[in-house]
Amino acid sequence: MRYILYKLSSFFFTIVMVSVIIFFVFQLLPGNPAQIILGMDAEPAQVAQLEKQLGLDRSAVERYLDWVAGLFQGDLGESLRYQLPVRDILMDRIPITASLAILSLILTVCMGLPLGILIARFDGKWVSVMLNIVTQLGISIPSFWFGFILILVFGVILQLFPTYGYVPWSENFIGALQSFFLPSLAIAIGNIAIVIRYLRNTILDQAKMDYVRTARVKGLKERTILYGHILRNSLIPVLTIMGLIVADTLGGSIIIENVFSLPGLGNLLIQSITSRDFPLVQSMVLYIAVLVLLINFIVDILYKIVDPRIRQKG
Amino acid sequence: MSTPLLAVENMNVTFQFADGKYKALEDITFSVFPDEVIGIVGESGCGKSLTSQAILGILPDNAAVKQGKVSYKEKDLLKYNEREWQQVRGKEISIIFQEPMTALNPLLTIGKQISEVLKKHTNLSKSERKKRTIEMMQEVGLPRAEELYKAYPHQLSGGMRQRVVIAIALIAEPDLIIADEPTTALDVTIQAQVLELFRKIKLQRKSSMIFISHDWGVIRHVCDRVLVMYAGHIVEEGTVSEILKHPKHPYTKGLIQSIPDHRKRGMELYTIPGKVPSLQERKGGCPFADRCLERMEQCGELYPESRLLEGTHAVKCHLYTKSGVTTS
Amino acid sequence: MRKTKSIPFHIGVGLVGALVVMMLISIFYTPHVPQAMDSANRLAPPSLDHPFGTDNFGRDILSRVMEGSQTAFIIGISSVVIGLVFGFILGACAGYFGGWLDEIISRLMDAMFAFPGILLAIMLIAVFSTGMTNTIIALGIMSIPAFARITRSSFIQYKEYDFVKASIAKGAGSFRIIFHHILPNAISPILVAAALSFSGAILSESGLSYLGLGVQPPEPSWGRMLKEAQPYIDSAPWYVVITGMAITLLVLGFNLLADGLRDKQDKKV
Amino acid sequence: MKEPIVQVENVFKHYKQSQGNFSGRDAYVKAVNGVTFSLYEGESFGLVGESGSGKSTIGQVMLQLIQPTSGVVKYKGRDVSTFSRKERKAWRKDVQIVFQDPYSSLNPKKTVGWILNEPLQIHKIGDKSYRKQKIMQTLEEVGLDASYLNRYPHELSGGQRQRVAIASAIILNPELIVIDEGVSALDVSVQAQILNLLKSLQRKYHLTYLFISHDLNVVQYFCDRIAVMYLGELMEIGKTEELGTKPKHPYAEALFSSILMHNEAENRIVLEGDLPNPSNPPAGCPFHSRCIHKMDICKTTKPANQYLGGQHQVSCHLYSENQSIQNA
Repeated sequence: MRYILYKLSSFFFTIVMVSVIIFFVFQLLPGNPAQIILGMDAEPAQVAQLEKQLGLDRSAVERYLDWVAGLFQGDLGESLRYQLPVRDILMDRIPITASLAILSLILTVCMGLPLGILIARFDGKWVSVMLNIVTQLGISIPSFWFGFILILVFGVILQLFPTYGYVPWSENFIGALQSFFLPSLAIAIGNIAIVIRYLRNTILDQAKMDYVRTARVKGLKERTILYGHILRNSLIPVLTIMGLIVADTLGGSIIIENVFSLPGLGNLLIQSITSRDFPLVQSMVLYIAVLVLLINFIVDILYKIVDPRIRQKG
Repeated sequence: MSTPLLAVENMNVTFQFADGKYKALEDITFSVFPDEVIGIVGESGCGKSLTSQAILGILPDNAAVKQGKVSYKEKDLLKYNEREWQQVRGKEISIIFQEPMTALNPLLTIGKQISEVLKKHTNLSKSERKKRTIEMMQEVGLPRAEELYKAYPHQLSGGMRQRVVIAIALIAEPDLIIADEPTTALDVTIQAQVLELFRKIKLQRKSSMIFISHDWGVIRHVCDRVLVMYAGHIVEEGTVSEILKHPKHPYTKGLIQSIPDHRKRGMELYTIPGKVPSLQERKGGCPFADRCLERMEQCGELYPESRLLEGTHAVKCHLYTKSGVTTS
Repeated sequence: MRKTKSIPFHIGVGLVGALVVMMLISIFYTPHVPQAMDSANRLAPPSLDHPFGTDNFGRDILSRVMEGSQTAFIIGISSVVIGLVFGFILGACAGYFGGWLDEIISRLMDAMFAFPGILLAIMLIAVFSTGMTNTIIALGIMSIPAFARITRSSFIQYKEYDFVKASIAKGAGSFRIIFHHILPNAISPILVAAALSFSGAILSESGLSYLGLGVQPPEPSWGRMLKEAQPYIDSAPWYVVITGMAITLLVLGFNLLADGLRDKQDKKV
Repeated sequence: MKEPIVQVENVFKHYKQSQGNFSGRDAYVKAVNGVTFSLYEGESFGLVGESGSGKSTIGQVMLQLIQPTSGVVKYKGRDVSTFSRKERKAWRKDVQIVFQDPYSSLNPKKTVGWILNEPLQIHKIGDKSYRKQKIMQTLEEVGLDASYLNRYPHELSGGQRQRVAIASAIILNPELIVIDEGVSALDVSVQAQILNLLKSLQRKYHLTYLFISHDLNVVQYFCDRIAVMYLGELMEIGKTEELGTKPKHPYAEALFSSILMHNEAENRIVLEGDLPNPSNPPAGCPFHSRCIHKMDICKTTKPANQYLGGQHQVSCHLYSENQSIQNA
């Protein structure tokens, strides 16, 4: 319990820190933000009005507290470009990014774990060298370029999948799945490689541990040793990198949505930057960062629950 | 004596390194008789642990038995395949390792880790296994066995974990138990408890034991006979009291004399000159020749054959080969 | 045994070496002037004259890829230097002095880690606007936490080593402890982190430039080229394939290099 | 007796334990709990105890590598915590430490020559040629030669590393050396070499040793006086002859009875139970939970230090004035 409280407090502290960073980075906008937003040839009256709307006539600390207070009430501010509450705009976009992220995570887990185990089981000189190169390649490929290649192969040449846009789940489940599959795979490819490498390495490390020797001298079969003893211990460290992988998936979706023209958060983010819709950018960045922190927090807690060494302390 | 339970004959083990093959064990020959506790003593790198690993077929990947025979109940274990080995391990021969803190799986309960052996080697039902496990836990002196059955290793102290490891080794009632430095990692007072447990096991069970240690004190307390190993060779063997009182091999003599104790206060300790050769530095002839103060001409070239002096006391040293027992 | 295992490392060295050579050559020589447009020769497939074909303005793709490598190296090296310097100082202070300083620095690094992937860089660029310098600063800042963490953990680890304590017992001061005892031991994990950070910076830069937020024309950039190539993915696939391959190979080279270095240092311990 | 060189007065060291326990309050590991003793010039003072006894912490507190929570360490009568920066640096020349693990006590990235030069450099002693000569002389003193100068620690054996560690400790001509389990990781034959080396250096330079060890054989051989610690407290201090042969404290008695080399099994006292957790030691006498002579008062009141004639001190209610002395 104490542990959870500690983690919870450091989680909130980090969120505060993140929000402060984001807020003050946006204060660093050179010149008058209202002027920048509206362009140099804007009417002074317009500028003044926007300044007021942005609350620029008050101190930064005041505005920060205001912003945070708004966030607590679910008020993320108003978009300049759309003239709509940021929250409403995000609500439209979230399902797309969420679908993409979840599908990509499913691909990562469903391909990474079995392949990692398989490769650990058939470890050998050449296997490990080949695996090393292939997985490094997976990590090294820029996901958006891999997206291009997928479009080229499956969309243009084989014409199996749509290459841009999306179908909502409610409309056509298979169609939606098809439209999300390629972008999810493009995001997942690096993470799959990471999971394979990581799981394989922890399995091989765990296999050298004394408790495995104990299991072996009990006369257990190698299969039992792997699935009954080694795997449990190997999955715990994999869990610790899941936070990182989720973050990576969200980061990846920012670019991939632009490759596949999916109208999700990433797509919106880039459009907002181009159109200098700063309130929207600011809220969106915070939103994504808090999401990542939350997932890391959950992973942390989960990790403690799975591991009896820590579970029973807390 | 009766027929040996385990007879190791002329066993050689080699390591394969990037720069070649090296002999780690050479000409290992010894027997373990029923109901006997045999000690293996030597300094680090002498091959005492490797010997036990070879007997159980759990050598490191880059090591292999190159020649010899390991007969257990008159069957050659070295001809066994992995499946047959699995029937032997835990059931016929079990082993207890040095480091109790890491020997148990941190994610499984104590009960599961002990009863797992029964699951593998017996047809007992789940409840029978649990009953037997709790009995075994009580037998090795684990308090509140019912409660500890559900505990995880991190909740136990080092001494208690070692008792769990001992329970794992005993529960399938093997005929041979190998204990590889089982008390070395423990505190003095806990070591005393665990040694007491070993003495109890020795008295109450019919199992034979191979007890590996670098500590003559421990050997003296638990073992009937002892093998002295040096640089991959058994250089001397005999009953513990005989060897401690009348060591014959210059290495054994030096080793025993260099043990510090209060009676040697104020005196310089005896030391063996030089250092133990690494695997790569080993040569032919007597392995101890380079450090031996009683070295003779043939020691550098000729490997000394084992010579039985009296009773079970045998030594591999040229001082005793040709002319029989010379003065010691 | 050892030879086979170090094959990936040698591939890494080879890839990085080859690309460094290509980059150096491109300073003095490219087959064509990279900016030279040739409207008659737009989107030409690979030929003897244009081994990698031409782009939508008829520019030679090989020459542009070669020139782009300069940008890649400049951005990679500069951002690694920024990240390394600041990350090392922060991590060393946190690890060596501990206490509240450590707490503050660690929380700050946690906060920076909360921005997934290139989000932090995107945010900084959104504010400071695009361009080469800002991209370098953004990517440099982005890589600070990784350096800080690795430095901090090395410092904490080695601070407790007996040889450090023995040196303190001999009268050594903080300067000696940090620079003679901890640093020489901590340097190899930091080098590995630097190699990884380099490849990470290349990847991020290409992503940013693809989104139009990174390097701006006329500066050559592989990511930018991919953005330009995207509409012609079906009519001139070589444009996309070649450019992406350049990025992948450079990143792969540094990743293999880092992995090999890590293996080597593990073996020593 | 001569003047005390070091006085440790009522030293406490409590570590705050990292979060993660039930109570919600901060837990403190009571590593050292009110320890007082003196070291006299030229003696070897043995500090024995099991894990969690705080013996290593005392050694590091003495050298100010760890700041005590409270209490005073005096060096030649002066409180070391009041030293100025300059005085402290000068004092560091006089007191040195040799650690247990020869594999972590030398910087792996530095050559033997560098390691030996470092202390001279820190204290700006001599010019280049003087240093070179001093290093050579010291190397020879510990039984090594010039060929080691350019070697790295990983190229040396455990015994050789320990010789280098000793050389780097004596190169500043210290008066006191703390040997923190300095021979525990070594094999018997190497251990004997190092013990002889330490003895001869002591004779030559009139060194004072604080010899921290869990190995009673070694301590009894090496030390003039012995202090027995348990859970951060001193149980008994006495001359080796007295304490080793006739320990008074029930814990010391059990400890010394467990020396296996010379005690027969019947004479051994096997203590029950585990070592308590140093973050939650028993109230009253810390040993009462395992003591066979436990009385009611032991559970509530910490025993005061009793002098049993001469330098022999014991902390046990059995020897309190109002208790009958049962165990003399």
